Amino acid sequence: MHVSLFAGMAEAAGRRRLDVAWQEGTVADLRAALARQCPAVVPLLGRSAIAVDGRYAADTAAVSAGADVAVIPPVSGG
Amino acid sequence: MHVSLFAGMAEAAGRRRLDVAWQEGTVADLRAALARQCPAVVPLLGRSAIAVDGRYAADTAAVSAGADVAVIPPVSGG
Amino acid sequence: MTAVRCGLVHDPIDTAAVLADVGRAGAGANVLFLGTTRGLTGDVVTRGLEYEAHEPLAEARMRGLAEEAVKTFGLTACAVVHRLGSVPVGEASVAVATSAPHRREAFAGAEWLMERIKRAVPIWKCEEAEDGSRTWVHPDAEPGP
Amino acid sequence: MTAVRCGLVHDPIDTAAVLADVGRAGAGANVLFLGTTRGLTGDVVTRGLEYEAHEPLAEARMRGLAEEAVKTFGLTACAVVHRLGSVPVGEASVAVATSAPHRREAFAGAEWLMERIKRAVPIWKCEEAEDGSRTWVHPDAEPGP
Repeated sequence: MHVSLFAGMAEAAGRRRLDVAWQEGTVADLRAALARQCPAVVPLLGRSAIAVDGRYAADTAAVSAGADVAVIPPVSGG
Repeated sequence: MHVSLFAGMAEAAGRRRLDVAWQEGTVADLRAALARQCPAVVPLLGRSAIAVDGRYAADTAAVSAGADVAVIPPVSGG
Repeated sequence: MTAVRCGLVHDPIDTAAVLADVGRAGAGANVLFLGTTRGLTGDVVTRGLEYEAHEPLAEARMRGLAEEAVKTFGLTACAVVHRLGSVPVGEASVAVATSAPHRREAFAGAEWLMERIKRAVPIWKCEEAEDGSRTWVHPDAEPGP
Repeated sequence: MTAVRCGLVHDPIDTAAVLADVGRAGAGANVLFLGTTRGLTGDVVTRGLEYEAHEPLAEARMRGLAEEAVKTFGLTACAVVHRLGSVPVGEASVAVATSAPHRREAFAGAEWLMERIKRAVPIWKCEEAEDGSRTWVHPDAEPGP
């Protein structure tokens, strides 16, 4: 599964996309998988929301293998 | 002395300027003189300020014969 | 550059110029307010508005209010332009622009200025109704000095 | 005409068009807010800003907020444009325009929208300092859904 990264998350990971081996699980499981795969993102990941298929998702929400997932760190537009 | 009228005051008087015979007196005296000379302005005059030489003047202020006087009815700009 | 620009005009207001007037490198927030002639107020049709002013007094009051707004709200810059004569529906009779380092001050300054301009600057509006009748507007509140 | 126009752009914002977008015969009050890149914050020099977004989510959030503003403040119309990519000093990164029959609603709606856009739309700013160093800005507050 592809996970899109932005701004300081992309900078921390050194890339704009992480490819995560994924069958199924919750958003919380996905956070754990991202942290294992790329420890550099951990500090900011803890302060980030997760968007699944274009909507913010709670940690208890299910994430299917084909989902479109993005990590949304604290915003600073305007 | 010339007294400038604007907006609804000018409309009530049918002119944009009243010429008032004037030697000296206060703003209150001037209001009385305007009311005598042009009774049609009385209702709005009571709700108007008087500007003398480009500044709002209290009813007790003196008005010299050469002063530049204007009647300032309630405003509605913007 | 001076912090305050004020003026009365007899032609359409160049609103982009009013906004550009307040642009500064240190000001990240810029607010432009335009008061435009409403063609409809509820169901009532207005054909147009006409404005007149005691011009020297109005300019002095506008400048005084703009300077007070700069001081009170910590504005970086501020500009006020009022149009006189006939103002067709949809066109601006007044433009107020403010700039400040942050948005709260820019918004608060612009809103305060509009409030004061409507109450304390010797400018008068004449409404032309659908049937062609014309009425000068003199609200009940006293014109405070 | 629809009451709401939202968009992300990668070039300079046409601020006059954003303002024109909200002009309506029934709206006597028009407010335009521009957030511009500050070259100076106190004594600190900024060379420029760069913005990026989760574009589909950002557009959806901007539209949702604009529709909420129209409903909450009784706006006649509302437009929001955010620029992405590099935004040089003095240029606008964001433009919000509102119109309403009267000014209070237009001001309140624009201010509320800017507040919400800064907190709830997935757009991020990178500051380039005088020495060329670049820093993505991620405030401590959580990004609320």
